[in-house]
Amino acid sequence: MSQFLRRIISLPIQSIRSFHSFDDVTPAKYISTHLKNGLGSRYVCQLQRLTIQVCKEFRTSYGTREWIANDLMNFARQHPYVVVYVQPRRHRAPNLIGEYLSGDRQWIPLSNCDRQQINWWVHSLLTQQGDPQWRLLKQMHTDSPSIQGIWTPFTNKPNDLITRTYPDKDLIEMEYPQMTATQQIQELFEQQKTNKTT
Amino acid sequence: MFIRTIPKFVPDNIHHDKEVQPLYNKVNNLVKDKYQNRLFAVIQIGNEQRKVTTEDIICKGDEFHPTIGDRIRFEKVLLVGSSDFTIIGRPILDRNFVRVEGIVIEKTLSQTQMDYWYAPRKKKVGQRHFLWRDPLTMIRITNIEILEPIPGTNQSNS
Amino acid sequence: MVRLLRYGTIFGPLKDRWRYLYKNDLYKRRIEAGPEPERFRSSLINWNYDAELYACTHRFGEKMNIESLRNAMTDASFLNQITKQRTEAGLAATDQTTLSFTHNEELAKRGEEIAENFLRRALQFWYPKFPKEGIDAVMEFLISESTIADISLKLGFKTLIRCDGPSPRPKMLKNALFAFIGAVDENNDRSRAELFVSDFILTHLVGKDINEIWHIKNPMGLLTKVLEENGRQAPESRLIWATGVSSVLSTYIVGVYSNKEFLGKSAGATISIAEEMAARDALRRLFETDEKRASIPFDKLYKHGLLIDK
Amino acid sequence: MAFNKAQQLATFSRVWYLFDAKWQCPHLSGEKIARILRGEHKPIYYPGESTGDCVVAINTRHVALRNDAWRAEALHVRREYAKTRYDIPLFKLHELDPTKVLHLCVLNCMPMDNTRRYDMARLYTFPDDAVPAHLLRNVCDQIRGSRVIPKRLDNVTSDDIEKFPQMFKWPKELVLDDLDRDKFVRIVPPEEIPKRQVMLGQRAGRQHYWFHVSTSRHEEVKIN
Repeated sequence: MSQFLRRIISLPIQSIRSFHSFDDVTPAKYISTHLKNGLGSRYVCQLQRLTIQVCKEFRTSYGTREWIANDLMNFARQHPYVVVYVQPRRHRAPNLIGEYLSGDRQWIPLSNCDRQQINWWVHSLLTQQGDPQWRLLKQMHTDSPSIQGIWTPFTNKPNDLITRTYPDKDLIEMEYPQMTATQQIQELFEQQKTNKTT
Repeated sequence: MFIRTIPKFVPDNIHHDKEVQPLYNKVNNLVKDKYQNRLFAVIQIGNEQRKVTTEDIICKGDEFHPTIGDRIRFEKVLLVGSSDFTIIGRPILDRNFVRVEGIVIEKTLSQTQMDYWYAPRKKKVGQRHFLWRDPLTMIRITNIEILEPIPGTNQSNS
Repeated sequence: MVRLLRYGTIFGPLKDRWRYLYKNDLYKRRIEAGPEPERFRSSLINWNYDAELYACTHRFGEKMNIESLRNAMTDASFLNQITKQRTEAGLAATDQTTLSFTHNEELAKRGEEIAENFLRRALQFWYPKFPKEGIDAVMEFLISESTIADISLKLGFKTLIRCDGPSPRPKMLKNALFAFIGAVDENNDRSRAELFVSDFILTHLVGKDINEIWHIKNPMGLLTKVLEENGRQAPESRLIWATGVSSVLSTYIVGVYSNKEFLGKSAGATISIAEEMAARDALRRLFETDEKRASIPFDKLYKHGLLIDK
Repeated sequence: MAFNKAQQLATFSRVWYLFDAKWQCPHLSGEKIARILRGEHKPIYYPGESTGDCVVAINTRHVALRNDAWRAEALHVRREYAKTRYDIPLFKLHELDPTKVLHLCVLNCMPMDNTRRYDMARLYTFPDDAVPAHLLRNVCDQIRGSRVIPKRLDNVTSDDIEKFPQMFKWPKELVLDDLDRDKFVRIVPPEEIPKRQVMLGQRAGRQHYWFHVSTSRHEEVKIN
């Protein structure tokens, strides 16, 4: 089954690791950020430290070793605000642990991942904010929902409604009444009159 | 059935200008008083339109090349307005006229979504699970400003 | 997800008796051991304090000496603890001259001064008509220990602070943040420190209404006072609209006018509430702090004319 | 959050409307009222939310049905057991409950969902002008009618009748003074009217009523 999944899905198997079981509903929230990040003159990367746990011998951490040998120095040079720890552990599966500024922690198993996938996961942790999986209730967040004023039932209504006593005779009739046959006859009659006089 | 008059289209441009120029001037004067009134805009991002003001976050649910900390300028601005006026583009506003900027603050994955298919067949043949997570990009709008008077008016350069 | 259970299978304590007993025992022992004690982050194996400090300087884009940052992150309680340990060990060198670092009290004072000064100037610059008491209230909110400690926590200072306990108290978090601002001022120039304040402390106002941070007790009284100062007539409130008057969900909309000039309006469940809220609305329109007012341009305050030193 | 609270109250407040049903078509006004009761006239309308307004309808006794509808149309009541269905013609229904016709017309315009009964609970119907004062105090707006109220002949003054343009003149022998009714019409006493019983035990149909349908009280009989 797992091999079948790998064939159809481009992301590595770890991507579908769900924090919550499928029997329960995933907890939901609105979009939020820590400390209104991105608003001032600078942006703060939320990933504080990255720990790569790796075995020097096992085949499962082959890709991880490759990544460390080839890409780690480059990564650390490009992102000096992230502290990277490499923690060799004998005969254990490789792991990636990200710790964030807000105190959250993300853990990703890297068994049997190749170099590209590991690079993808490291950058995925780098660009995240650190909070666990959520279902987003809305695709946007705003603090000022309306600038031109929120609609109320009395927008675009006449102002004298409070001064009237109900039932009011002026408000019973239609606003744009239909032309009745009687009125048409009367109009024709008046036209005839004016024609005769002229 | 209802008695209703539809205003006719008047090709007379001079008359139109006479009526509309004072309105343009009024809006231009409002715009000169920069940063006093909050502006909002309707921008197009990835085939969908979003109404944004400064400081709000929009979520783009697809692959998106910029990474965190990248500042983006949205060039497809359909509409910009404040509490007193609204300027609508036909269909988009000039890029020299209005500037809407954002910053990518987060690139994450959505919750794990599941598609389950079942057909009553033999063991394990008629079952298929599909599990996936969508990439999400959170963009914060940092700046909306009007750079110059409305194009096509007396006060504008063009 | 759902599996059919066969008849005849055994679950629970009757199947694999030894495993049941073993797991039960483990569970009981874990309960007996109690919750795991809080540990210093530095006690874990993946910890390099110098690297952390180096990363911290780059995180906020400030060029500063590592030693001054180390001083800024050192709390007074840490120093006390060290001297105490040394005296207990019988070492003579307990005074600060022999230690290579100091604590952050002085830097914190310096940072707090900068922050207070800048915040007051920025608020007065952007909301010129907002009265002084209001700005005081907003300042009090921004400088308060809970706010600053929260900011400090979210900036990741929790693990960097050196103090006597594994988790720093709010006071220590606050000191650390202000000390960081002081250190920025020490290493770079004043404007850089003020930019830091505007980026991380002033942005705490986003999504909050400053009219609500400053709670006015008698809005109608204040409105009359403000109008008198401006030489205008006293406010009078009028009922604009009401619906469902004798029902449970009644709504009144009351407007406030001065000499037939519109000041503000608001809705309320009763007339008195609506009137009070209308007065508040009129006040925020007069002070130009209402919803349609643009938010503070955090990165462009200097561009708009806020001077660095005054 | 005090300002938000006030804004919330203003946006979601229920407006009380008054509707004068005199000389209005209940079907047309039913459409109008149903929209308001469901809240579809508001921009904040969303199918799951209850955003409807309240409506007080007065003068429902004086609604005007189209053509022959008072006689020809009926309320078809299906009771659950066999051969127990019956029809109530609208004029009879109107006699029994003068608010029922408008009520049913509004109900007919509501979609068949769960909120239907809750929305209908916000409609207050009164047969006449007499409305409880506490309800009338709630009202803050009025729904305009969908039909022009006709002027009846007895309300028109004789001057206006004379002034009204005449297209042609009737021959004298064809003109009868219609207002002088007693000259031509005799009111038949009820004893003389033949009683017609509707058969029971038939299939429900339009002419199958559960009550005795008497013929009209007075028949127009030409004397000469």
